[in-house]
Amino acid sequence: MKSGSKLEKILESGQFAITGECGPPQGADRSVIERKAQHLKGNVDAVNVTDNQTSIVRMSSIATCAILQQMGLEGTMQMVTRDRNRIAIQSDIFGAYALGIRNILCLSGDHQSFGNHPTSKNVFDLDSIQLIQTVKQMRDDGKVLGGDEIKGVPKMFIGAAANPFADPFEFRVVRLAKKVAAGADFIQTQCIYNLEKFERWMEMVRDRGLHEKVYILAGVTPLKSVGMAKYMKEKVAGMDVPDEVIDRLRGAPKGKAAEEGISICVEAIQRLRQIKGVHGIHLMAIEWEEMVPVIVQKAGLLPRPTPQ
Amino acid sequence: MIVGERKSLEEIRKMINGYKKVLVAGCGTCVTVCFAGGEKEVATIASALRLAAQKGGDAVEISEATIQRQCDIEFIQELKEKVEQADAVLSMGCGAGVQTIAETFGGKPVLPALNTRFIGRTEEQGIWSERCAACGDCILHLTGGICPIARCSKSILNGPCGGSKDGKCEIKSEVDCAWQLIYDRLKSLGQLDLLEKIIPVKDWSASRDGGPRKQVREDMKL
Amino acid sequence: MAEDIKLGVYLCDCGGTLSKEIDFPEIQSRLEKIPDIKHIGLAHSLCSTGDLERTGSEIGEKGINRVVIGACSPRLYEARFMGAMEKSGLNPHLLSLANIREQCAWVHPHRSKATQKAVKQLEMAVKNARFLEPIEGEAVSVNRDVLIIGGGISGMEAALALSELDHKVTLLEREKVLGGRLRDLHSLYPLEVTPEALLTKKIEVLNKRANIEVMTQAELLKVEGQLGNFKVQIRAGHSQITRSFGALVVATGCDTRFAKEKYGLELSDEIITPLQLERMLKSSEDWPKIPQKIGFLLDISDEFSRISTISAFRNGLAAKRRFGSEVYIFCKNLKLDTHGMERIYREVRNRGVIFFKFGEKKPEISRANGQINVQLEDLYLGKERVNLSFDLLVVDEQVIPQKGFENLASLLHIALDPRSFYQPANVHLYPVASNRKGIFLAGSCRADLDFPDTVADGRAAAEAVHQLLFPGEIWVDVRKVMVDADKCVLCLTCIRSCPHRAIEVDPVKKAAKVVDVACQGCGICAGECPAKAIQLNGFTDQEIGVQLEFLKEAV
Amino acid sequence: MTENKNGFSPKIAAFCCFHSAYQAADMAGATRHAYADGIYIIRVPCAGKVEGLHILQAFEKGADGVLVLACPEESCHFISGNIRAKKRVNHILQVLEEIGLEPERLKIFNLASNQALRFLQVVNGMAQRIKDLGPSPIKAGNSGR
Repeated sequence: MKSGSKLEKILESGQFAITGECGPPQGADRSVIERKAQHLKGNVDAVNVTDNQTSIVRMSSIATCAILQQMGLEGTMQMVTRDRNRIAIQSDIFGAYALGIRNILCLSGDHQSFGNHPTSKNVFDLDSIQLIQTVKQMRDDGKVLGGDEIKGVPKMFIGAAANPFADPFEFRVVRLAKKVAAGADFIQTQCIYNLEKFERWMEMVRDRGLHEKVYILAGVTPLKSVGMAKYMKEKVAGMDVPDEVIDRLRGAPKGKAAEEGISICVEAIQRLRQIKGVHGIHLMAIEWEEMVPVIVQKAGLLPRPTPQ
Repeated sequence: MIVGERKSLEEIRKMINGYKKVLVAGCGTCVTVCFAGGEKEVATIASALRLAAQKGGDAVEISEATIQRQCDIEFIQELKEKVEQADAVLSMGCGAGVQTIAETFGGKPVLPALNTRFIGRTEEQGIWSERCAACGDCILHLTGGICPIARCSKSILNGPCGGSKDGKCEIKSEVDCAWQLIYDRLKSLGQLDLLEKIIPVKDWSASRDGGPRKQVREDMKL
Repeated sequence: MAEDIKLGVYLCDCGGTLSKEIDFPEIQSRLEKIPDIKHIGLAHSLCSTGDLERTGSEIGEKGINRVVIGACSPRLYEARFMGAMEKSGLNPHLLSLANIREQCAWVHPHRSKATQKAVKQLEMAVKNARFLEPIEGEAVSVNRDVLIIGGGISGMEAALALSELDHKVTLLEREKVLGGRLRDLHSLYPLEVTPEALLTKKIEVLNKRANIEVMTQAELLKVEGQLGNFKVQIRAGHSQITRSFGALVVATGCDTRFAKEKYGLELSDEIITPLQLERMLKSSEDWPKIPQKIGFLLDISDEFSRISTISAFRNGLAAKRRFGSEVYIFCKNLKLDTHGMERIYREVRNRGVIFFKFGEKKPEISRANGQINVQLEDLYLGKERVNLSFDLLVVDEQVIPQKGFENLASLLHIALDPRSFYQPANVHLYPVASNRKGIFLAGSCRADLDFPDTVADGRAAAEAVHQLLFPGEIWVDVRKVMVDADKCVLCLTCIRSCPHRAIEVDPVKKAAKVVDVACQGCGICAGECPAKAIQLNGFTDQEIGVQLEFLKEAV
Repeated sequence: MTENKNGFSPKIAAFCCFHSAYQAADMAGATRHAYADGIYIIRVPCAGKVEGLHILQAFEKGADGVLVLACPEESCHFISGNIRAKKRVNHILQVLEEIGLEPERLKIFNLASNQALRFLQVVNGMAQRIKDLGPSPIKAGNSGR
């Protein structure tokens, strides 16, 4: 065991994992988190907490994870390198570990030009791969980047992201391999709508034997409407939403598009489960947490295991 | 070269407000090449300032002078007489030029007419783009001669990130993804193996993050 | 200027006619107040030989060193006035001219206003004259050898003509053999001669000329220099050579292309291009199937093409003669604007070729039982649809620039027109000149020309080259454009923006250098230079500034 | 002619390409077509020679309006001079806006050497527009130079 987190235990035991996602509020109101957590509790094994996603200022990921821990859920702290230099990053990891957080997802983060502070200065002292290396060095060597010994080593279960749909496609698996080499224990992918392309990517992953070195959790997001699907296709960087998916939503009877979206999602999960090397699902029900129990139920993934 | 861009006339007028005699000082090096602060731009902005002043009924006297390089004190000395006659100097040089004039003529206010933007190249007549971030620790040999620090929006050293699509950056569709360029270039060089290695955490102390930089060549000192 | 300025002002009342509109005594009295003016003369026709001679000798006698003329538009007699000055021993560029006829007398009906403006203009001309500096001329010797790029009929004609005019000619051809597109044609009807016989004869003559060198399988690698001395790198076969030429003629011809996207169908055995038909008619072999009915479609691939039209006429007649086929031509607007086309058109009609004219709606083409059906609404037959089937349908082609045109244009720095043909300096007046002095265009590389025009173009280009090079030297104004090397920062703006490619980097001075022989004096470089390092003589900042002075003092 | 009741007769500097507009102006004269006497023709070899700076200087010296008259598009005597002129005029229009001068005071037109009537339309139209606009707010000769 590297960290002993619940997520690590489930994956280690070979069971199919589900992680959820919780976007913190744009303010200090903890009830928002508590409400979202109600829908996730018992339905997912760990909950990712985003770190000022799309560069919009929100409650910190660490604090939100701590609140989730208090409620009996396991958090996965997302950390982007956009806003902190290596000093702040390592300091936050110490703090997070002390608060009981055991999973971290290492990201570079969306550019600040997308958010509500486009005039801010970015940091990017490290990139995501270097962040993985840093967390691993802290855990395995017990040293900070600068080389000093750590007193009270943070043993994190290290996650990284992968986007099979970004370009250049043939390099995506190489970059995954770099993340694995840097020390990633698990991977969460970008939302998958183009399953054929994802399958091709997984084939390349297996060719390199990466599926045996890292746990891959396939990302899924239920679509609420045609509008949302089109937005994801056109506006969200690195997203691949095939026209068939949009047509299917469009073809749904009036008022039933959301239902169709759930069906698409459940079918995707079932298909993803069949792919060799997929160890779990990362279910991102963006501002639609109440549907998580339904999706998990329909996908036949209940009840969730409770490792000791 | 250093690429600069003229500030708006409004901003410049606010800066010179209150001064009766203003010397517009051009620089004959980088900013001449990028049409921001050469002799013609100096004459143009001087004329525009006079017109604006006349229109507003202000009395301001504008003089002009362009020197070879504003970052060398010997050239700046050529301005001495005109500077003495002026109440303020509006420099059309880069930030280095503005400061060298200010350091040379202690008692005279020196105002920047340009925004100094980047170290870049002429892509084609009328188009300049950033190429170097002056990080002080060049790694272009690892990245096919394309700088990820200056040209990747996130300056990441192990790219491309998940926002690279069709060769473009996620922040703007007209911005090339530097890492796609690096990938293509290394592919054509047969050096894709370079991308299998992780570029380690960068030593930023050589860059501006290490504090103001200074370079000394002992043998060249007189 | 060390010498004192002595101004001579000459006014002309245009045979007395301008006196009604302008008060010349008033002008004279106003000008008399200006110091430096040594002489004011009033002539009735300054353009006449008598007045000119008188003026010329006066300039000499009185030691006048700056001349101001108030007369008609400089477009008329400026050159003549300059000639008179030169004769009198004064540099002709020390002339400042006020256009008091076209710009004052003739356009401002109030005599006082016209007079006032004339005074103003003359005052400015006087001020301007003080700044004038002589521009010296210089004879630049030029190489009389000529390089012709493209060994089609146009290039061959140019080569032959130049050879007759005693120029050494190098004829460059990309293919293995000379002849270009002419090799594909089976007839030049109504000309008697066959393309084959014509080519054989021309090539024979070419080969006999000692001053023509033909290089086949050759290509241009690099071109440097200017009119009179182009340094050219050529690859011919496996060898690479560098030569000098005084002028270049581009005669690379054109290409054609079946516009599949406009037709919406594929070519086949029954649907062929004019070029395919030419080749078929050229072969003496038996045709697999005698075409009983042939249709020609025009104006679909290209609405401007003469080439497809003449080819339909020629080959329609040929098919009639050879197979007795029925021939139909479908067109939108026939264009008969080349030599002899009207006559052939009448002949085609008399021989029973049937024309249909369609409008905006294109004919519909379909296949059935090995036949091609054409359906259309004829503009003259009204709504009833014409429905015909053919054994053979000949589609028209679009005329497009020759392969490699972009490369050649960038090697030579010559401009392209909107259709990507090489752009003549003036389509009507000087169609064989390019934007660069010493580089000429001939034949269908500049427009879609039919055979006779192509031949004529080759000769016209040869004449133009000869006119330029035959004296072996060219008289050019030196330092018409002045570069201040100290100010030049070598930003390359002038070099990039000169439409005539007349500016180079001076490797010694490390500054821009204007090649006088190539410069056409437009002043775009001076307009662009961000360092104000370039001034155009006659239009310097100072001189423009003086002209703007008139604005200060209210008219 | 172009004077209004206040006696305002606009002063307009017309930079005329010697290969097009200058000839058109000559032709207007030859056909005895009158135009406003405040139109002052400045001969340039090519509209591409007209610098933005010269346009501003014309305003400094008291022009109420400035015209740049170039060869027709795609038919410039010097290939690209008219295009360069247009781009420069557009740039100077931005500067005029920054200064606060009405953009109507600066115009570029393309005309051929034989278009005498177009020349007249252009200059008379300009004179009328400037008359409606009133005198330039810049006082001539008030320059700080």
